[in-house]
Amino acid sequence: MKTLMIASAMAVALAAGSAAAAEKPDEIRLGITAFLTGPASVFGEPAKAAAEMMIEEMNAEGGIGGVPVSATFVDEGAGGEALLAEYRRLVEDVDVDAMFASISSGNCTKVGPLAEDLKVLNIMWDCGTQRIFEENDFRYSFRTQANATPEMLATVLYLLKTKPDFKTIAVVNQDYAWGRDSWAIFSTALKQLKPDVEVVAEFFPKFGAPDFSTEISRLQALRPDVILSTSWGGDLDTFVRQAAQRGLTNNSTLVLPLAESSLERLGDALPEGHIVGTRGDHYFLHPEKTGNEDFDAFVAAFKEKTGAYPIYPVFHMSQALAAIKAAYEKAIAANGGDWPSREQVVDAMAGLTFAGLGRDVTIREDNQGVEDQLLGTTMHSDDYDFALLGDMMMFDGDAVTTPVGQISADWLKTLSPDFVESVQVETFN
Amino acid sequence: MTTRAQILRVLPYALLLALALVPQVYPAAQVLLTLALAKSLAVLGVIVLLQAGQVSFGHALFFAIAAYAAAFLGNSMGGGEIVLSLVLGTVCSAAVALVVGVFIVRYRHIFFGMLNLALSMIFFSFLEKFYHVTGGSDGLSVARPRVLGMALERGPFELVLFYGTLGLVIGALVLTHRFLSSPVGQMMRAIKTNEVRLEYLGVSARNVLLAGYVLSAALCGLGGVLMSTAQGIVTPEYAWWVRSGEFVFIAILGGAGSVGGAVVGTLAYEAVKTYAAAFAADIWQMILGVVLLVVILFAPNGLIGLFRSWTRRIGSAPERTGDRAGDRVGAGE
Amino acid sequence: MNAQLVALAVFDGISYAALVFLVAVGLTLVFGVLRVLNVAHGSFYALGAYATASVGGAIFAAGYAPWLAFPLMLLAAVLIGVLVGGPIEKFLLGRIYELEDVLQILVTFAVFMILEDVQRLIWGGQPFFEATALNQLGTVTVFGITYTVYQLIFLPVVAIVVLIGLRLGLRRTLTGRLITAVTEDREAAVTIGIDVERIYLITFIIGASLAAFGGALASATTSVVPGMGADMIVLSFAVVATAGLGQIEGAAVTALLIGLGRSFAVYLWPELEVLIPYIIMFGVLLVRPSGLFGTVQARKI
Amino acid sequence: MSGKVILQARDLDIRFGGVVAASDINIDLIEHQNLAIIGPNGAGKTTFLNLCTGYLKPHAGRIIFNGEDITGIAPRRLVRKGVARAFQIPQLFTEHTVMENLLIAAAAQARQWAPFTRLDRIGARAEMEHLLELMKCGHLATLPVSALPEGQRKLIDIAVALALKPRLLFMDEPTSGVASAEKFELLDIIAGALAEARVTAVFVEHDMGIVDRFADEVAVWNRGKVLFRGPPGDVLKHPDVIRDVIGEEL
Repeated sequence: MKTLMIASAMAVALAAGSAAAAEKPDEIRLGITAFLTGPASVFGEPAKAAAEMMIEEMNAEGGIGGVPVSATFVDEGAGGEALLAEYRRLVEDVDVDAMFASISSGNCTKVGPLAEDLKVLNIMWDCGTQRIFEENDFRYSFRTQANATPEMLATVLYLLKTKPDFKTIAVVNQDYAWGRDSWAIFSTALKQLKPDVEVVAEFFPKFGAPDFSTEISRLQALRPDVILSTSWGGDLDTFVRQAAQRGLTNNSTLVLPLAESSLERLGDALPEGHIVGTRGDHYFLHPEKTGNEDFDAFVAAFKEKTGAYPIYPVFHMSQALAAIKAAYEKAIAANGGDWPSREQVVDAMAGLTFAGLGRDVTIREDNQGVEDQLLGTTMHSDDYDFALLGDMMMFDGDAVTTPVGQISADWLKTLSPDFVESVQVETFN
Repeated sequence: MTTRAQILRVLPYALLLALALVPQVYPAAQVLLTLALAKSLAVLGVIVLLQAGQVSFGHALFFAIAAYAAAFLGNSMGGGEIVLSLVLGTVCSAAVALVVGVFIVRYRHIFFGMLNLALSMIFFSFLEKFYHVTGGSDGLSVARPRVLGMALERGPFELVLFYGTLGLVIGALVLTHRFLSSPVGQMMRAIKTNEVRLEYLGVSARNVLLAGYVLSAALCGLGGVLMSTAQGIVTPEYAWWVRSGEFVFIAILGGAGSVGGAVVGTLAYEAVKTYAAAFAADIWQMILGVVLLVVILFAPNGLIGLFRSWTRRIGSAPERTGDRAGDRVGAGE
Repeated sequence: MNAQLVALAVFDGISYAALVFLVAVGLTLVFGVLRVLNVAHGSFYALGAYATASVGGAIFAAGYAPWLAFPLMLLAAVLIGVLVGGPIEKFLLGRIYELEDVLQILVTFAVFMILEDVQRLIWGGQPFFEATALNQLGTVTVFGITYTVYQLIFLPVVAIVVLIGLRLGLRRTLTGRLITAVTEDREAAVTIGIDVERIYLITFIIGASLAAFGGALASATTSVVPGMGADMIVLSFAVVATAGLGQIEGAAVTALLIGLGRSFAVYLWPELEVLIPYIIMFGVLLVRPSGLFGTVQARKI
Repeated sequence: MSGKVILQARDLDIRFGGVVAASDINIDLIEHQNLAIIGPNGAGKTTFLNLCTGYLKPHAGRIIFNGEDITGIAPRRLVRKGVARAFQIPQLFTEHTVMENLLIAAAAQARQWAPFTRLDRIGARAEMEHLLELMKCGHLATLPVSALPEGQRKLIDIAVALALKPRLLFMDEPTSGVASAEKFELLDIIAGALAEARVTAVFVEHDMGIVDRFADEVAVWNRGKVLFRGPPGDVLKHPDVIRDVIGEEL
């Protein structure tokens, strides 16, 4: 009788196993798209270097569920068609297990429907447009970091908490979707949370503009209290330097939500007292993570390898890798220790919580990651020859992220000035 | 009938047959080929103008106009109908070409090229600036249209799109070839060598060039609609000058002397670019640059020209004069 | 818009125009003589900027005197012109003068693509910034607005010096006169025994050096990034076409028009800023189909 | 002077900078009387052709063709009225064959764009073959123009002009660039073709022998003015002409 029960239990287990368990592969193949050429290679290059380091480390520790990981990189700089063609090739020919795509929001928009068609797990590892999951219902795509709405909203909150009395603001953003969208979110939120602020100038110099002299002259004449710029890379560097050279930074407070990625390059050109964002809690001197052995070791190794400290795309990459590892482990556990099918891995992404180099991130039911937001004000220190963040504040991701099923533009319009005090915030010094 | 003439006669059909078999033999390349074929239509448009010795650095304009027109149409009809999109997109491009062409065909060479570039850049800026309407740099997504009233799943749709594109490319090649061999086509080629004589024949070089300009824009437009339908998205990058440069690049690579150069050039270009981007992601631009240099320095008539001189050699000496049409880098085979 | 703002817009416009002129004049000079529209001109601009920024960064970090920034720019420009421009003309362009215009342009386009990757392989994707030269000259306050002396005074002065220098050089020196002769009538120049190949080489080196010099000067005010050459070449093409092919004074006037148009646009209608060069080009070519200073070349019949 | 006046030039005036290229030119061209224009270099002969064929617009004066004022009308439109031109430097489509050059001209004459008919299948083909035979160039039909020597190009240039079926044909030095021994033969061919096409010809010429033999009338140009006009026998013997024009030619 007992043997019979065991036998039938085994038979059931075997049947279930053969239905659900996939054969354990030799390796888990990833396809990673990033800008390796063009202006945005300021993000792609560090991210690629980080991915290589982290995958190497992951494999040294046994890979994911005992299976080593390999990655193929695709240059987003080669243009939309080349990216889509290569994406298809990787999925259909190379048979990758998951894609990480991409840095550009435009490319994420292009790749999202394709991933659905190809039925491949697609981790939107860096792009920021809030529209992706507000306007689409994807099964295969997930974002393992925040999006533009929490990033901008947290910036507005930080500004209002640290500089509550400002009266005028101007904006100098790059003339493309991110520059336009980020300003739309920022200004909508600002209008709700502090209705009396006057917008005195809106500039959208073209992407890659080499010279902001005229804009700076005009800003000097207008003397706004605050100047917002969500620019990044060479554009941000140029703007900040030209502004500093001409003393604009003495009269106006710069608010630079992406400047964490430019701090080291800018050196002492970025004076003290300006607001810097990190697109999440991405900072090589993370107030909670410094002192952590792994974190410090990685930062040192990254500096050693690339000559620079890690910036936010590195953190984003760490989150994407952490997510896929966590998803596989969760799927293996759910599968009774057997190797999961790809669909099971996709299932496992739902509600997943994981941590890269920063704090925990959780995937919501709309596949959007919820991530806390760290901002600070520049200060100079003797230990580094570039500006660091002081007066840091960490905003709770849940509070600043658009609720599931709502459109950011509409949700922001429901906010009122008392929202500023309602958001949970931790301060660090 | 020499070996050479036989090869020349058979090869285009062999190539088309090989293309037609791709979905069965190597399905992974099907979508890539659809994109390449769509692009080859735009290259064909550039080749039309090259017959008149004029090079446009802004033909992506017409590629983008048609693609956006089709996207707006499709989105306003909840997907729309592919045939309608193709017609509307192509007509829009041709209509815009007719209007701006009246001004543009007064100019030649660098001025012609630069004014086209300027137009495309103005349109590009317009697409980026009016982001409420155009979606800015993220572009517009293009819903999968119905095919003759039928809503298809991805697989069948892509197959239909592939064969549809292939059919349109063949049709466009035949039509363009006939146009270029016709009196007006030959007058256009005469613009390249002697506009004074053309005027002294009582022909308005501007009107002839305008006809070619509208045709080339229509071809670009057709390509643009197919490309955006295959990709499911249209972005301002469709109008970006680099894309216009790419069309010219491919035309020269394939061989501007012949309509077939558009297809051969695009296939070769996409192959090089795809593999360069895949296996040498850091230096794909350099590889393309070197390929272009080699082609221009050693095969200025492009791949088609290279192929012809190759068949000439293996086709041996006899019957030189009997097959003049094949000898000349004419309006195509 | 009051008088003060007009003055400010003029200052900004002139400073920008100076830089545009320096790059475009090299392109137009090369076109006038070689009849090749050189897309790789943008690469020389970028190379000049990269060379100045990276070498400058290294030597100032090593403690050398900051005033060296100025001779460094000249040196970088000349070296790029001779070491990069020279071989390109000698071994590549020299072989294609018989080809059609389209093929010539594409050859330079290929060179441009290759040089883009070369830059990235050498300098990577991270922006460079080296403002020692600019910081040396300090700032000046006009109407309550702070300007850098470098942009407000130094760049325009350099542009004027280059303009006058080219003018005098082409009229007064033997090489200059030979260059002028080849510009005006290549066939006649060959008939009277001018070594046209040598003139081509010299002109190309001068043109490339001017582009690199523009890049070197720009490196003090802007981030040196991948892709900076592409933007500059499109703008320079617009200047050259608007000015009239091979027209040096035309390039100066056009650069000024574009500079002023752009800065006024920023004050009056910022959305129009990007389109200014093209609007000016359309306006000019509508009235003068061969450009501001260009002449119609009639066919001999 | 008898016969119908086909073209009248009245008080034509044009100058380039300080150079007077045409000054107060008054001349009538008579249908079916071939006129030779002679004169020293820089006399304004080609300028006169340029004015009559619309390449230049006179600063003053009028040109009447067949009773219609054609002053300043573009070449393109003049051609359609029946004025054709052959050039001192042959103006041909060098990337086309000889026959293609003629067919393009024929298509232009018929105003036939026919975007989907092959050029070599248009109706005028037989006619063009005949014209080419008439010009003794039948054997050249399939050769690219760029492969022809100058003399043959001149013939083709004239053939192209004749393909337009003009009433009046201007020829700018049809025999220049041709060895002296061949000039008469060349002109014989041209004259034959002109006669068959019943075209009135005006030609600029430097060779007095040619003028003497082929022209019905001669007009002498100097410094932008018409000095003399009359039958070759009279004009070529005039002492002023011998001194100023023929002397210089020798």
